[in-house]
Parts: sequence; C-alpha cells; structure tokens
Amino acid sequence: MTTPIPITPEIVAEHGLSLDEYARIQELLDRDPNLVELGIFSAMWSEHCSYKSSRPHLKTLPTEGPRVIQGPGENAGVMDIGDGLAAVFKIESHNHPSFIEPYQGAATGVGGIMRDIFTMGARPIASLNSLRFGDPEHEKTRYLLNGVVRGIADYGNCMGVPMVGGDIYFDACYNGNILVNAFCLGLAKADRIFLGSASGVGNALLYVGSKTGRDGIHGASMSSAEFDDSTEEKRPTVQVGDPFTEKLLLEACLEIMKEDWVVGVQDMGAAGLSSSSFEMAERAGLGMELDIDAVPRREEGMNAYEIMLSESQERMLFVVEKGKEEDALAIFRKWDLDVAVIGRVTDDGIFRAKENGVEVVSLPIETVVTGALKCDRPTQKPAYLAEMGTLDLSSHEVPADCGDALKQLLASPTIASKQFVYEQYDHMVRLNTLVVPGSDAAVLRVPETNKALALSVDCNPRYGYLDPYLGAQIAVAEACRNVVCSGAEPIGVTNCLNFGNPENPEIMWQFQEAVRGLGDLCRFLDIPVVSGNVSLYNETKGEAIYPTPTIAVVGLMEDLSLHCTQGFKQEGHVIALLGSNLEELGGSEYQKLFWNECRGKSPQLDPQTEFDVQKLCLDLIRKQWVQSAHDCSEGGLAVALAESCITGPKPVGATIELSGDLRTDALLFGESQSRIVISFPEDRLHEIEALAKTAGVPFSVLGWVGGQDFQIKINQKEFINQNILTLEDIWKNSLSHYGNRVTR
Amino acid sequence: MLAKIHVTLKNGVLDSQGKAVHHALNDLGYSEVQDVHLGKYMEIALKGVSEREAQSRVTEMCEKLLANTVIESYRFTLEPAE
Amino acid sequence: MLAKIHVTLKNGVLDSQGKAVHHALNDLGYSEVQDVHLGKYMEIALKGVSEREAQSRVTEMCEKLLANTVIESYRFTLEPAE
Amino acid sequence: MKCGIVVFPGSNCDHDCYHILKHILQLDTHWIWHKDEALNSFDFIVLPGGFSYGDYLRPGAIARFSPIMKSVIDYANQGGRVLGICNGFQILVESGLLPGVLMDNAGQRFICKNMTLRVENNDTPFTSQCKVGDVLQIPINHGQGRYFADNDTLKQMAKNDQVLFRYCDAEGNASDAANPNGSLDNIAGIANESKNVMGMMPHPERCADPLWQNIDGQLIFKSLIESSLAHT
Ligand SMILES: Nc1ncnc2c1ncn2[C@@H]1O[C@H](COP(=O)(O)OP(=O)(O)O)[C@@H](O)[C@H]1O
Ligand SMILES: [Mg+2]
Repeated sequence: MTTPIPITPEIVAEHGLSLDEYARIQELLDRDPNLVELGIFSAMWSEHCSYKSSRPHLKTLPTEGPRVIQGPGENAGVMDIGDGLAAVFKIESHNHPSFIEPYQGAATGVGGIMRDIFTMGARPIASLNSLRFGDPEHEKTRYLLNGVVRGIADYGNCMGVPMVGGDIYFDACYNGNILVNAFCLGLAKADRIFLGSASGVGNALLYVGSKTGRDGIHGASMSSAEFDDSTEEKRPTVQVGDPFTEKLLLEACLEIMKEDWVVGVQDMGAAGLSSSSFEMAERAGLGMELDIDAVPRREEGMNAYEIMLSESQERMLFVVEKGKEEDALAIFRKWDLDVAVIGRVTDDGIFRAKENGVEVVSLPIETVVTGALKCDRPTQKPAYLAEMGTLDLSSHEVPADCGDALKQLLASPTIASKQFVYEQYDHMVRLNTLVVPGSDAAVLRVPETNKALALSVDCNPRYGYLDPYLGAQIAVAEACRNVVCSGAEPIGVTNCLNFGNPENPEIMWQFQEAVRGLGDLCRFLDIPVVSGNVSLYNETKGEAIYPTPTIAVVGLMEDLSLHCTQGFKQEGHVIALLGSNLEELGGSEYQKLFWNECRGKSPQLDPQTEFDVQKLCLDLIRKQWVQSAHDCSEGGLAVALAESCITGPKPVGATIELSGDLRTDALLFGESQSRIVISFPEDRLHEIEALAKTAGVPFSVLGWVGGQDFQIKINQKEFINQNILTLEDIWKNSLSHYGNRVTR
Repeated sequence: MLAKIHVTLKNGVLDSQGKAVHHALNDLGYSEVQDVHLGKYMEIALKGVSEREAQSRVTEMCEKLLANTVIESYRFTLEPAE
Repeated sequence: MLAKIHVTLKNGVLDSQGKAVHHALNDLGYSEVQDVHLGKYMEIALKGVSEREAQSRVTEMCEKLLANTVIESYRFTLEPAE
Repeated sequence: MKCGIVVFPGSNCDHDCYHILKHILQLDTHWIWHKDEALNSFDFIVLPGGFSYGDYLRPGAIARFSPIMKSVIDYANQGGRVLGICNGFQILVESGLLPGVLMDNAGQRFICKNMTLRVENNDTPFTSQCKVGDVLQIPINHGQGRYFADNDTLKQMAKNDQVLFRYCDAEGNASDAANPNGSLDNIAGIANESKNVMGMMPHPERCADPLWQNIDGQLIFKSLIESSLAHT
C-alpha cells in the first residue's frame, strides 16, 4: 500500500464538493475520509445522485393513485394496467455526455434507461426520445443531430426495443447545451416486480455484465457541473456503449428473475458500483462488504478509487440468496456475461471494501446516501420576465401571403415531419406497434390482451421561458391530449426536468414554478407522477437553457381496436374543431420564425376546459364517431389541418371556412391550447354537435376533406390555397434535406 | 499525394468489436490470440497540394471528420501518388 | 507477436462509405481530395507462436473470419510484441 | 408441421417469427439455441433478424461460426429448407449458403419503413403462393442491406432464376427511385441454386398478423407450409 494521500482543499474542490460539505463529512465520520471515500462522497452527494436542490420541490408532486404499484424512488415507476400486468416506465436525461460526444452520449442514455426498466423485472417494449438542439444554423447543430440520432438508433435497434416516438425542438437556447431525454416502457407481471434492496444478512452480491474499465470516472459530478472552456479536457470521461452486451444482459436478467431466490437488483448507472451498492444497502437498512479484487476489470492496474467510481456501461448488481450463487453464475455464463460474487450483505449499516486484503472504505451507509446537505436554494422571479412579458402586436403586420407563411412554417425543422429521424429507428420490432411514429401518440398493443398503451412526450420550452408554471402545465396537457387523440386514457406521468444552474435564484424560481405547475395540473387531472429525473446545470458560460420540463404520458386503452390516428381518412368527411381560438402568439413558432422573438404571454391553459375537451374527444373516439383526431400544437390551426391532410392513408386536400374577428395570423398560426381537430362522416354531425353542447365544449365546423388543394378562407376571403402535394413535399423532406446536407 | 490514415480507439476506451472478434477467434480454436483491436484504415488521394500543405490539410480532415477525437486517435503517412 | 492487418475492398466493389466521406470532404472545402477508400485495420496480439506459425495462422483467420473474400482483400505484417 | 427458429446472441426478431409461426399459423414451433450442435427433424428452419454478435466486424460474420451453423449448413446441403430474414440473410451469405454479400446501405443510414417488392420467381418453396409480378408490401429494417455480387455470379443467378424479390414502386417498376439501399439490380431476396435456401432483407413476419391490415408476409410462410406438405 502506498501512503495515503492527504486531502487538501484542492482535492476537495476537484471533487466538486464545497468546503461546507467537506466539513460535514469530517463531522459525520469524526475523521478525515481517505481518497476513495472522498470520491464516493463526491459522487453520491453530487446533484445528479442526491437531488439536493430539487428534492424539497419534488416532494410536492402527486405520486399516488389506485393504479400506482411503485412511485418515485426506485429505478422506475410501476402502474397496474389490469390482467395481472404492470407498466414500468421512466424518462431520463443524458444531456451533458451527449453534448461532449453525441453518438456515445445518446447511445448510453438509451442503454441506461433500458436497464432501469429491466432491473424492475420488466421487458422493455417501447422507447421514446425527446431531443432539443440549438439553432439549426449554429455550426454544431447538424453534427449533434446526426450523432445523437445515430447513437439512439444503433443502440435501440440492436436491443430490439422499438423507438416509437419522441419530439424534437430547435432553439438557440440549446446552442451550448443540447438535451437528450430517453424514455422507456416495459411490461412486467404485477406481482413480480424487483426492487433495488439488499436484504438478508449473508446474501451474496453479484456483479454481472461488462468488465469495469476506466470510463466515465467522475461522470456523475461532471453531469452536475456547468460547462466552460475546459470542458474539452473532461472528455476522456465519456462512456462507450455496447448494446450487444446489454441485449445479453437483458435476456439473462429476465431469465434469472423467474427464480424466487433473486432478492434485489439495481443497475450501475451514475456513480457506478458506489451508488448501486450504497443505495441497495440503504433501502434494506443493512450493511455490505465488498471485495474490490473480485470485480471483473478490463484493464490492468485499476485501483479501488477507479473501480468504485467507474461508469462503465452494461453492468448490474444483484443480491441473491446465500447458497444460490452457483445457480446464478450458471445463468449468466450461459449468456456469456462476465459475472462474479463480489461481496455479502452484513448487518451493521457499514459499507466496507477491501483491496488486497486491506480495508480501503469503511463508511456508514445512511450517512452517505441521505446525509448530503439539504439545499434550500433561494428563488427569485427572473428580471427578464418583466421585459419579455409584453408583446405589441400592432407593430407587426400580418403576412401578405399566408400560403407562403404556412410553407415556411411547415419547413421549419421544429414543425417539419420527423420521418427522417424515426425512419432510422426500428419502430416495429416485437410486433406491438399499432400506431407507428407520425401520429399524435404511438399506440402499442399489450401482448396477450385486448388492451393497448399509448405514449407521448412533450414540452414546448418557449412557453416555459415566458411562464414556467404554465409551460409545465401545457407540457402535461399536450402530452395527455396527444394520448387522448389516439384513443387512450392518460394514466401516468413521468418527467425529466431540464434546467440551468440551480445556484442562480432565478433558475431556481423557474424550477420551483415548473414543479408547481406540473403538480397542480396532475392533481387536477388526477394523474400520478410515478417516476422522473432532474437535470440541472444545463448552462454554458452563464447562458441557461429555457426551462424544459419534459413530460411523458402513458395512456391505457381497454379495447385496442378503438385506436385513432391524426390523418384525414376520406374525401367528404366533415372537419371540425373542439375548443376555441384565441389571440395568442406569444412563444409561438410563428413569432420566432417571422419576428425572431420569443416574448409576450405564453398561451393560457384552463384546466377545466382542457379536461372537458379531452374527455369529449375520448368519448367520440370510443363511440367510433370520429375518424381522426389531431391536437393543435406548434404552428397552430393551419399547421394542424395541413398535417391531418398529409398524414392520412393518401394525401388529400381540404376546404376550410373560418370566421370571426381574430387577427388573421393569430387565427391561422396562434398556439392556443385545448384544441383538437376532428373529422367524421357528415351524418354524424348532429350527434357530435349535441354531445359537445352537453359537454360544454366549444364546437365549430371548419370545412370538408377533399380535392387536391388546401384552401383556407376567413370571412369568405381566401388566405391560403396550396396544392397539398406541394405542402406534403415541404413538410416531409425539410428535415432530411437539413440532416443530409454537409456544409451549411 | 496519397494519405494513409489509421484511426484507432484511444487507450482505455471499450473496444466492443475487438472483444467480440477476440472471443470468436478463441472459439474457433485460435487460442494463441491474446488481444484484438479494431480500427479504421483510410486512403485518401490528394491532388495539387505540396507535402507540407497535405500534412496540415489531412490533420484538419482527421480532426474535423475522419476521427472522433473524443475517443479515437489517428496517425497518417503521406506518399507520392503512384 | 503482433499482427497488423489491413482489410480493404477489392477493386470494382463500390465503396459507398468511401464515396460518402469523399463527398463530405469536398463539401467541407477539401477540393484537393480526389478519391477516398475506407477499410479496416486490426491489431491482433498472439502468444506462444513462432513467426512461421503466426504467418499461417493469421492467414487462416483472415480467410475464415476477418475478411469477406468475396469483396475484400487483406494483407498483414508480423512484428515481435513489445 | 414442425419448424425451428435459431436464436443467436443478439437475435431480436426471433420472438416475432415465433409469434407468427406458432400463434398465427399454428405450427409446431421450436427454439434452436446457437450453442446446440444437433438439429432435429424440422420441415423448415428460420434464421431471424436482429444483430447477432452486435453485427460486429460484419453482420453475420461471427454468427456464421456458431456451433449450430454446422448443422444448419448440413441440413441445407441435404435439401432442408432454410429461410433467412434480414440478419438471417446476412448470416446465410457469410456462411456461403447464398451467393454475394450485403453491404452498407448506399445512404449510410439505417432504414425502417414499408417497401414494395416485386415477385420475380414463384417456382420456389418460398414463393409458390405468389404470382410473378405481384407487388407485395413488406417492411425493411436494416443498415446493411445493399446486395452485391460480381458479374459472373449475377449471370449465374439470372440463369437459375435465383432472384426472388426486387424492390419496386407501387406499380411494380424496379426503378432506381424505388431502391432503398443501393442493392444491385434492386435485389431484395434471393435463393440458392436448388431453391431450398432463401434470404431476404425485408421482414415478412412484420406483416403477417391480421391485427394489421397488411398480411402480405403470410404469403411467404404459407408457401413454405404448402411446399413442406407437398414434400412429406
Ligand atoms: N425524436 C423522435 N423520434 C421518434 N419519433 C419522433 C421524434 N420526434 C417526433 N417524432 C414523431 O413525430 C410525430 C410528430 O411529433 P410532434 O410534432 O412532436 O407532435 P406533437 O406536436 O403532436 O407533439 C409524433 O408521432 C412523434 O412521435
Ligand atoms: Mg400532437
């Protein structure tokens, strides 16, 4: 053994710990930690692992409900969907690694979230990805887009888990901090859920998966730090994924989980072996002893520090009953995985690790897991809001050619079809995808039942910038609306809260408001939040991203045959709108594209109206009275109508006649909430109208499906008249033209 | 001018392909195989540039496009074209 | 013993990856690039074999696994391990 | 009727093939583990899609040496029917049971989407339920599906009518525009000389469950069943 390195203030700082935090460590231990121990504290007390800034706020979220089997706190949330089955899901960020190395960062993000799902005993059946990139014209954007998409594709495709949806926004606020949020959904037997708990003194600790290498050491503290110019130097900490090994790990885990001697399991994510072992022991209220020398390793000369903190991918920690070690080893070896017994559960609440027979770690587990200084971070309403809150429409003219404006909106990469992206993802494997990407929500059959699940992920960051409370509410509302438009009832929410530096009171205010908005609307709609993830410090040189509370919603459909899609199905069908059009252009894509600004008020949201619109839409779909349903989002009514024309079985035109005294651009392109475009055979009109009246939902007929032209008249005057195939070509191909271009 | 470029993974970066090929070779009976690393090899023909220019241009190409310098390193030689 | 193996596409087989890289380089402003070919480079460490044995064993590995001889050719050198 | 599906490490369309053969077509369907060496008496076997061995080195290159492949090759050489789908096709060309190779898609990107295919030869156990010129809609899902063979091989294949499917447009024209990956002559699926081994990049198992409207993929499995019945 070399002589222990004394812990200097520099070393403490390098570990991202404040002097206060270090003093607390000394106090809790009643001695100085050694370097390995300091490394463990550093990782476990990082924002990423400890949620020290966010936890007090997250506690306010509604997390309970009759379907909830497991709420936040485990690897993923679990909900009862009947028939003895449970839906297991979560969303997680991999933002910082993806900015540094888009391909590997995004790939390992997908790998990580899938492990979260299958550690619970669930087979992953679908994924979503929510991506935010900088200005399309920014020099790195195209490279990052292509790298991220390729990384997601290569990993997810190899795993054989269909990537069935997602969303993509481009905005300059992400120039220095892209967001890669990955969602995964799995199915398990409701009574066979596995938790990350290391109970049973004497039980064996099993390491399984890939060997440990030097990758990602300090990953957890890196993803909790802002970027600056020295970020480049942090590069060797990037982890590299191996989807092939993960596929074997998935199959092996699901096989071993059929045994009743598997006690607990957790994947080694951020802070690797440290977080998985400490957290498992803490949940059981027990201790653990670990033999560092038994850990399979990829390189020679690795020390305890590196092994405890490595973030090598595709690794899991299992606790199995004493005496079953050989059976466990046999199953993992059948799948050609590296596996070893590396320790035991003990009874004293202490984590001990030995290297070459010498004890190198001896830490009280509860102290490490729950002892991080609680941060009650100050909040302050941001100054920019006073300035941004006003929008003077009179200084802006309505475009002379609204048809041309529509074309420009359809070409905007945020609105244009994402086919270029989802065509690179296997979205069909496992034969459950009833509605493939390209409609409001993806619909998956639940194998061996007559049910289906619908999935959608959403968040418009511009609304969040103008009003974080509303922004979060609208994200929930829109994700639910998407799910409803597919014919499913929203049952659960998972969220990924992406924000800037929480040490800035204005950012912390945004965070607090967003969580409040999320909680309030979920309570109102009675949908529990069962899992989630927080990503802070998304900020480069003081430039923070817009608040981005990404929301994924899971919906349930009792009869899968009653699913619905967004495209118009047949000429002659009537087109109608549920909801009302308001003069709301603040934060819209139209405002950004034509006036290059994001200001004014975010669209408003009335929870009761939202609820009524969704309920009516669901009723109409279940009665099979409507043949399509599509929510209005970015680009407003005109874009929603055009999309419904383009995405049916065959592109078809429409004749739309609007009236009223709203500003033309607000009527066509404003992004008012709680609106759904539906279509149906004419003979249903009266029934539908009557039902809407009873439900108290504003209802208006907009026009008819048919012909080759997309025509919109307002008060009898024609504003848009475009060939639908022209619009289709623009909308379908803009993103692939962008992605495939090499030079700018 | 012909640039012959080798791009390989940096030390310590997981070489999952190499690992798979290593196993496969052992399984095929090549028990003498101790280690396998996979990389890329590229040949780029250049025209109308001096060796000096080529040196700096190819370095740039490697940095920008040909190698992912976060996890890969590269080296190259220059030869007169045949 | 260290085998350094180059696997490249045979003449006449369309190298679409090379073509894509070629385009990309031209688009990035490297107009001096006339031609690009992509191949694989492998390093295999061998233990306990003589150079002569290594020669025939590595040839075998290439024929069997490392190259697809329908479209690829290979060449290698052997060096004493460091 | 008894059929088997080979499971390689990294196969991921194995369950889908199983679902179609067992639950939709009601066949006696068995898993075959790649570490097994013996092959029982099957009417036909399927090498499914996926990423065997992570597609490392070249798709199919490592799987081709799995212990079970020796038996698969013997089985095929004795006239047994082998259907390789996507990665299965890649394994078949790597093992030499089918001519040619499958290279990176010309566009250098993975593609998952519905495609239309023209049936070129229906005088095989895999296509007997189709008519020549039929246009089938079957999805593709691959990054490396660009078929290539040298001229002599192509001539030989033409002489023996070994090309079974070509990518085409909705009207059945095998045009460049309808070629998703740059395959030579739009080739999407081929058979060996004696027509007992077939490989195709598109996934018939993805359009064979009547829960979806399109069940064109059933034609291929039904052809196999039909010809196996005739055979026994
Ligand atoms: N990154 C992505 N991966 C897969 N599918 C995507 C992605 N981004 C968008 N999509 C799909 O494209 C369609 C339209 O997405 P979006 O415009 O975000 O819809 P909405 O406005 O209704 O939320 C959806 O089906 C969505 O799942
Ligand atoms: Mg929508």
